[in-house]
Amino acid sequence: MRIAGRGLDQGTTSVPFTFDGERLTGRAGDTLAAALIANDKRVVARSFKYHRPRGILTAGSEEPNALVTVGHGPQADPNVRATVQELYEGLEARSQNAYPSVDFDLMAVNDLMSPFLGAGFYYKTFMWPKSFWEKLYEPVIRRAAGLGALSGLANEDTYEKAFAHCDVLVIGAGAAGLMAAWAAARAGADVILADEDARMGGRLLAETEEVSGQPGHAWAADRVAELAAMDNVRLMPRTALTGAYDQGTFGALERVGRHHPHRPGKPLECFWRIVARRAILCAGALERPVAFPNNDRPGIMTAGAVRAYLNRWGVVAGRKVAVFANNDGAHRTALDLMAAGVDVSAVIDSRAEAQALGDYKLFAGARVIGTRGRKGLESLSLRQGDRTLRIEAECLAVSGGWNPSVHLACHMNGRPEWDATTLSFLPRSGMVPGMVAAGAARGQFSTAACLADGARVAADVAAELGLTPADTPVPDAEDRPYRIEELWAVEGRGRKWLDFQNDVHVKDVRLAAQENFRSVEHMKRYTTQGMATDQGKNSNVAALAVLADATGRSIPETGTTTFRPPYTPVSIAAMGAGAQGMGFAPRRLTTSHKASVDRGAPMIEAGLWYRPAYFPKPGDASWQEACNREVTTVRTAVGVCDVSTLGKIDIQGPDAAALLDFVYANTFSTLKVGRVRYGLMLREDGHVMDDGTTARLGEDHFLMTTTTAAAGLVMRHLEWVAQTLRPELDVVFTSATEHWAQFAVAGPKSRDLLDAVVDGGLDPAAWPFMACGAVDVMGVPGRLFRISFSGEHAYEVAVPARHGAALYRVLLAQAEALGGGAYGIEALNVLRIEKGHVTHAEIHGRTTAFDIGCEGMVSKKKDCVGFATSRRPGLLEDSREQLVGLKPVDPAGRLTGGAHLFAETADPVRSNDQGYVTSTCHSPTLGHDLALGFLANGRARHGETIKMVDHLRGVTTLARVCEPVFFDRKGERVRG
Amino acid sequence: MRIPCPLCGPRDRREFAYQGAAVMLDRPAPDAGDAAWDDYLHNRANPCGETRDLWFHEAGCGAWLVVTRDTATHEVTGAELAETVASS
Amino acid sequence: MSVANLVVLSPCDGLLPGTIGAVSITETTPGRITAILPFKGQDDAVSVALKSALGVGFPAPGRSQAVGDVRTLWVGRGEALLMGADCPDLPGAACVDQSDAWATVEITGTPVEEVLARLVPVDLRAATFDPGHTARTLLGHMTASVTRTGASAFEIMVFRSMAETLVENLAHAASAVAARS
Amino acid sequence: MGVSGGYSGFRVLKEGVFGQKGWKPVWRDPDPKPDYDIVIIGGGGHGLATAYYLAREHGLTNVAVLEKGYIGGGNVGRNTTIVRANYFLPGNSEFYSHSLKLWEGMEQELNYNVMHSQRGLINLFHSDGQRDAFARRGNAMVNQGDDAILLDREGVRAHLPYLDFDTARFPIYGGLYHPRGGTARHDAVAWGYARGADRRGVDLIQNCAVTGIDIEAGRVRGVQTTRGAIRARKVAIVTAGRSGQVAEMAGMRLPIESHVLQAFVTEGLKPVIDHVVSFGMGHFYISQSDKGGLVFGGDLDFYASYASRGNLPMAEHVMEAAMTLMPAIGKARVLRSWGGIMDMTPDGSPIIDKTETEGLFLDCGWCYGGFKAVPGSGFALAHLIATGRHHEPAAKFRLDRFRTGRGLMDEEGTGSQHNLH
Repeated sequence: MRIAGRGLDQGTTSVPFTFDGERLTGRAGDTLAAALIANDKRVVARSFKYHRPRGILTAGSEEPNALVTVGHGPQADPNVRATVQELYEGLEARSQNAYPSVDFDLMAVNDLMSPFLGAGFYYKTFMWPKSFWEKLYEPVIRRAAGLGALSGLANEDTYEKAFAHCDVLVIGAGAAGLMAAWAAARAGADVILADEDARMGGRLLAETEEVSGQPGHAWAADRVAELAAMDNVRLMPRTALTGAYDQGTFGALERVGRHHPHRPGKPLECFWRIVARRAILCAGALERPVAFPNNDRPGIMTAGAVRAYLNRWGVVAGRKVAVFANNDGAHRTALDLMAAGVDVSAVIDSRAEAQALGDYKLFAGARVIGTRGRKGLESLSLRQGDRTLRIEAECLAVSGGWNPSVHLACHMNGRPEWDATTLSFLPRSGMVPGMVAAGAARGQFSTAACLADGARVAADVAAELGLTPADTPVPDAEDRPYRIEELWAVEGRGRKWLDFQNDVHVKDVRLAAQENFRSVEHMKRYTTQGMATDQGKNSNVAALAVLADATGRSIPETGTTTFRPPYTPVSIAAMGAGAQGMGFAPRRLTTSHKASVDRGAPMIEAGLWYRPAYFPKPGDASWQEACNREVTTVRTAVGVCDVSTLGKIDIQGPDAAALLDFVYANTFSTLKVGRVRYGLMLREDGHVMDDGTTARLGEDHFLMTTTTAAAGLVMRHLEWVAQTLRPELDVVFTSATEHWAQFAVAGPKSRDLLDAVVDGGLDPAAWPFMACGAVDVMGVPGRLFRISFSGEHAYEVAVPARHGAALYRVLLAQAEALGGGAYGIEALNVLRIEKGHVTHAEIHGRTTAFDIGCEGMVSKKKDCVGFATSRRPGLLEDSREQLVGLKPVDPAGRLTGGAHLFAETADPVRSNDQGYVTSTCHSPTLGHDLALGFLANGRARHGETIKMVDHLRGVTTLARVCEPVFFDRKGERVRG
Repeated sequence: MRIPCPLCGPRDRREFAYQGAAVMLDRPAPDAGDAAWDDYLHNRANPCGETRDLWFHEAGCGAWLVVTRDTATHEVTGAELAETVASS
Repeated sequence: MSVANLVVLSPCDGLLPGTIGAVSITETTPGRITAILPFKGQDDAVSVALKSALGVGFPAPGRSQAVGDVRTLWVGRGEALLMGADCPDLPGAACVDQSDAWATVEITGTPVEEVLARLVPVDLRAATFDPGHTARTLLGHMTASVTRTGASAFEIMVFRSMAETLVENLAHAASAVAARS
Repeated sequence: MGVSGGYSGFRVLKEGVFGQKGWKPVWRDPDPKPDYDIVIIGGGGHGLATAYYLAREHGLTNVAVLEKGYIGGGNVGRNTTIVRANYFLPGNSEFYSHSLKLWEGMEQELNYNVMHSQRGLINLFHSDGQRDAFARRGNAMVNQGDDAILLDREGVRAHLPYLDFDTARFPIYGGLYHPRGGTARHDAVAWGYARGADRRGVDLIQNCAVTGIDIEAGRVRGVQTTRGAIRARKVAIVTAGRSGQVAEMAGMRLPIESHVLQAFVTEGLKPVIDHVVSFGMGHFYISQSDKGGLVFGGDLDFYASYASRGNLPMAEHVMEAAMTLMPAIGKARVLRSWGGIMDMTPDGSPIIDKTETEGLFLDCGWCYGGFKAVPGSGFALAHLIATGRHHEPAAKFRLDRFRTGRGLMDEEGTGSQHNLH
């Protein structure tokens, strides 16, 4: 209910929203949780395992219970913390994990079964009969488990990622954080102040204490305004730091567009990568509940949350409130409630010497031993000495003490240390290099201590950065000591819940210990304690204490589990922003792209590039018909194909030839100027890395061509060789791929075509096979290479890329005039298979020069990368699978890629496996299928008939082994 | 993770390609024998602690670096141009 | 340079200019671009030769130099681009024509740093990245050259084939920034 | 023999009625004896399975498993739980096939529910060339006697309708479907083998770090530990993530570089992904746990590391792959990330072999494929230790293959030298 006169945003506008379809009203500045409390909604969720009714426990992102789904359709966002979600007009929230409704959930039958469903029960059953796991048990378990549901629809919202850099990153804008940011900024540091809350101020917004004579929230607002006015400060509200990574890199999630109705185009969230020279962790502390019997009823909340709801939002979760604690927080809560006119029915303090600080009924040295109320707290039982009392209460504020938020400090494997005074884990220095903690995050719990600590730490950090700390006065504030007594679990009948969401209670932890899951990691994994969406923020320390008790060890001896990123969960859409659809990788387009698309060519991806598959014509029955036509065009007339995607590396210098001799298996220093040579490049492990042609443009000037796919790798490899293995070589190189548009012109009429476009015509005598040189193409200085991948008389002509689109159109027009036309990579593939040229289908990383029949190319007269290892005995054995050609015995027989090869009469099983097919095509030139493949000892088996078996496609074909060249074996056409 | 490129200054790890232990700089002679080549190409000290390894500033200046680093903590204590190391 | 038959198309033809929110993106035409790669021990000689011919030397890592429209831009280890002038005779260096290799755009406007912070991992804040500073780095998933040309202006270069992706990435980032205001 | 008693649905009901008081320790916590026949260094999945099969298959029970931390605390407790037999190179093919068969009988064999769920695995491909490469793989799987089905685009859509078939950067051409592939509850595998070994008399000794390996005259004599010296006739190094350091105690340098591999799990969600989906182009794979979390991962961070934690670039890359492939999971929130230490061999395949020291055995180099191999590796190493002969399906996992070049198993085709996988 709403308390008149309380809250920071009194009198602001009312905000309509719905919860489970019911129309409700909250007020501006509310979180959804505050608005639900204002509307007396008690059961807001069901727990994970037993489907117990649960209410709101906390007022922050650590909330384990109040998870809801916000929005509908593709916008539906499951597992949103009602305690974080800001209210806005029209907000649509639904409860989760309940059927038919959160008030009446059929799955609550699980709770009745709970005596049988103790920790790890599932490891001990559901094993018979064997097949029932997938068919019955698992589907039932899966449906019962899970929390919210995804919509099943593709994301339609905008998310973004960004980088930020600063001198000092201050994490958390409470008392310590505001002071730290202020002090660092005044010293001249570039400061980022990030806080996961929409409003900066931390606990100052939730408490009634004054700072410097002002209400704490007012002091905070002044500091925020002051910081906002400074050029060297960037305020990042609604931004949760999610992870600490190496060298001062932090992940952070900003909720950009979650606090107002959906605005198309505006990002919902931004995932930040923040690089900071120093970081100050001012993340505060989280209050922990106490494990007492039936401590999970709606209405039972942390005391700090009760104060936050009252003081910040002016709401309280019941007409009568009781308080139960092992520290002074109990009294503070009672006083705040009473000041607001709320009926405080009892203050139960486990400490025997506790004194009342006001006019309330105090039970010192007492404990809560039970609660009642099916859908919400109605009363509780307490025991004080020998007497047991029942107290009426609709809300119970519980404090088991505070855990400093050390999580980020632990992200680099550092372990916090146990502090026996505050009964909490504190960060050690240096756990994250460059990060220091201040304020409550390191166990300083009074407002005054937090303010002073923030200022002091920031001054130290500024000095470390070489800045001069400015004098930063520390304001007056409350400075009460933190007095706490150990209290983790209270004995009594009923389950004493630890992990509210995963339904882990004290007995589960004890059972784990009883079964010898004594390591804290074993206990966690066996019971699922701490594995819920709060990652144990509310429960781990208490569970650890229970385990310590059950195993007769101290808490420090028992240890902690590891905190790992993210601190608060991060949506995949935020961290993966920009990649949906085409954004996953750049698209590289050739200058002929538009012309190909205009001709209806399907464009297919090849190493980030797009290339035309084939050029359909009206009436084509299939792609095969187009492909056949293009192959025949090249074989009989002339075809044009954009080959700009192949990598081109310009290599110059007195030692250019020496470099090539070292990176290629064969020799390039003997290549004549104006000539091109095919080269084979090995990895240092002796296998083939890439192949291509290299042209000698001048005595000290080469142009290397790589395959499209390996261009980047080859560049990296050349840099490797030049910088580290052969630094003495005087040679430089740079990629020239993008400057040139290059087109293959292939076919018996290719010379005629080029004769028409090359200025001055093409002198056959000057352009023998494998010649290269400069030409002018229609007035544009270009290059011409007489090389062939198709096996035809062919050229590649290159011009600067600005002329590429125009030249392609000219070449096509000329080709068409000669009865030719464009060909795509389907035809290119057929042409090269007919000629037995390998691609990465054959040089797939596991094959050697020996395997592909190029062992003779590996020069024995010089060293090269991969030379020594290629001589290993295992890489030169005849039994290796060697490149062969395959032709179907029956010309109608099909050959399929990825099929395996067997002796003609052998069963197609592994032990008989003799090889496999790498590339296949239908050859329109020869009228039947062709294949390249690898066959054990294949070079010695030409002429043999073998069996090709493709189980997956249901094809078995007898094939003749042959030399891997099917067409123009003597190479007369390329030279013709 | 950030690598201090001697030419570009500290840069995000995403700009670099990695190539393992800096022993790759000590390439054996072609006739050093199978054992030497096996050791060069395959066997590694693989320390848990300080190591020197090779990084390529692929999306940056194109320099190969020898980085001194701790494999247990990810602390980076230095980076040199591999060319300088290899030439010395 | 062009002739009637071979029409010239710029890398961002049909994609730019564009204005999104408070930033404008335009394609620029730096003129002739030559990659200059000095041979061993020739760095100084090449720089002196450049300087005497054109008034700009071989730039230090991360820097560019300019005299009028003639610029030198460091683009990597041992490599700079000479832009806006024909390459003089430099016997101490490999000189490779790259005039058509790059898509070059200028992005300007008050929130330009915010827009680029969505794509570029390098610290581009004015305090650390002055006019004339240049970085080889990533822009999205592309390698890029990023140079500050003014208080609210940057020049971005990526390989020509990725011009469309560049424009899309910049437009996306600019839209997201604009949608916040 | 054992202390924990048999497990059954009936027993679960009975203990429920009696307040769970009858459950006994799943394993004992014995002090180390001064002398064992066999010492296994490493109480992870492989070490525990080895101990189990030594006892079960070979009757060897005077065996200790030495674990420096807690049982199952390494990669078996920190992985993406995928179980499959879809390798294609000789050596790997028969090994993983055998391992999967052991998985299929594991629960009944161990009397422990490891929740092995054969929900089917689909490897997507995005070009004609990749289709042929996957066909080669699938045909090898069928040759081996395992299952594989080549799906076209519509076949994939029938299984995985939520993928982006229309606008993704790498269009989906089809997939290789492995119906017997799936997942298992990773911790339970370690616990099941531990319980089984303990029940047969093997000593599982936790918090016992090996600090030295005693070798005399070329023969192993025992180990030094933080809990004293232990003599043994045979010693096996089964310490994924620390193979290099432990082997160094025996004077060996291994063909291994240790790397970090990150993985991620989201908050619990109602069932949305029913298969294991692998997207090779994006180095991304995903499944949904029975608890509802989406469990997914990607490629190595690619730098040598023992830190068990990764960095953002690869984490972001993995999320980006998720968004381009299945934008319907964008609103799932990553709850936890972690990093495992992967002992990477040059060719990406493991080593189960004797060493030059007599009585010293090596089981290492599982790269990022160790979980599915747990039963097969344990079975094969137990066989090698007990008989001195390689178990046939694991006979190609030899240490000397890098020196000879014979029998390299480079499944990815990226090279048989470091840092190319």
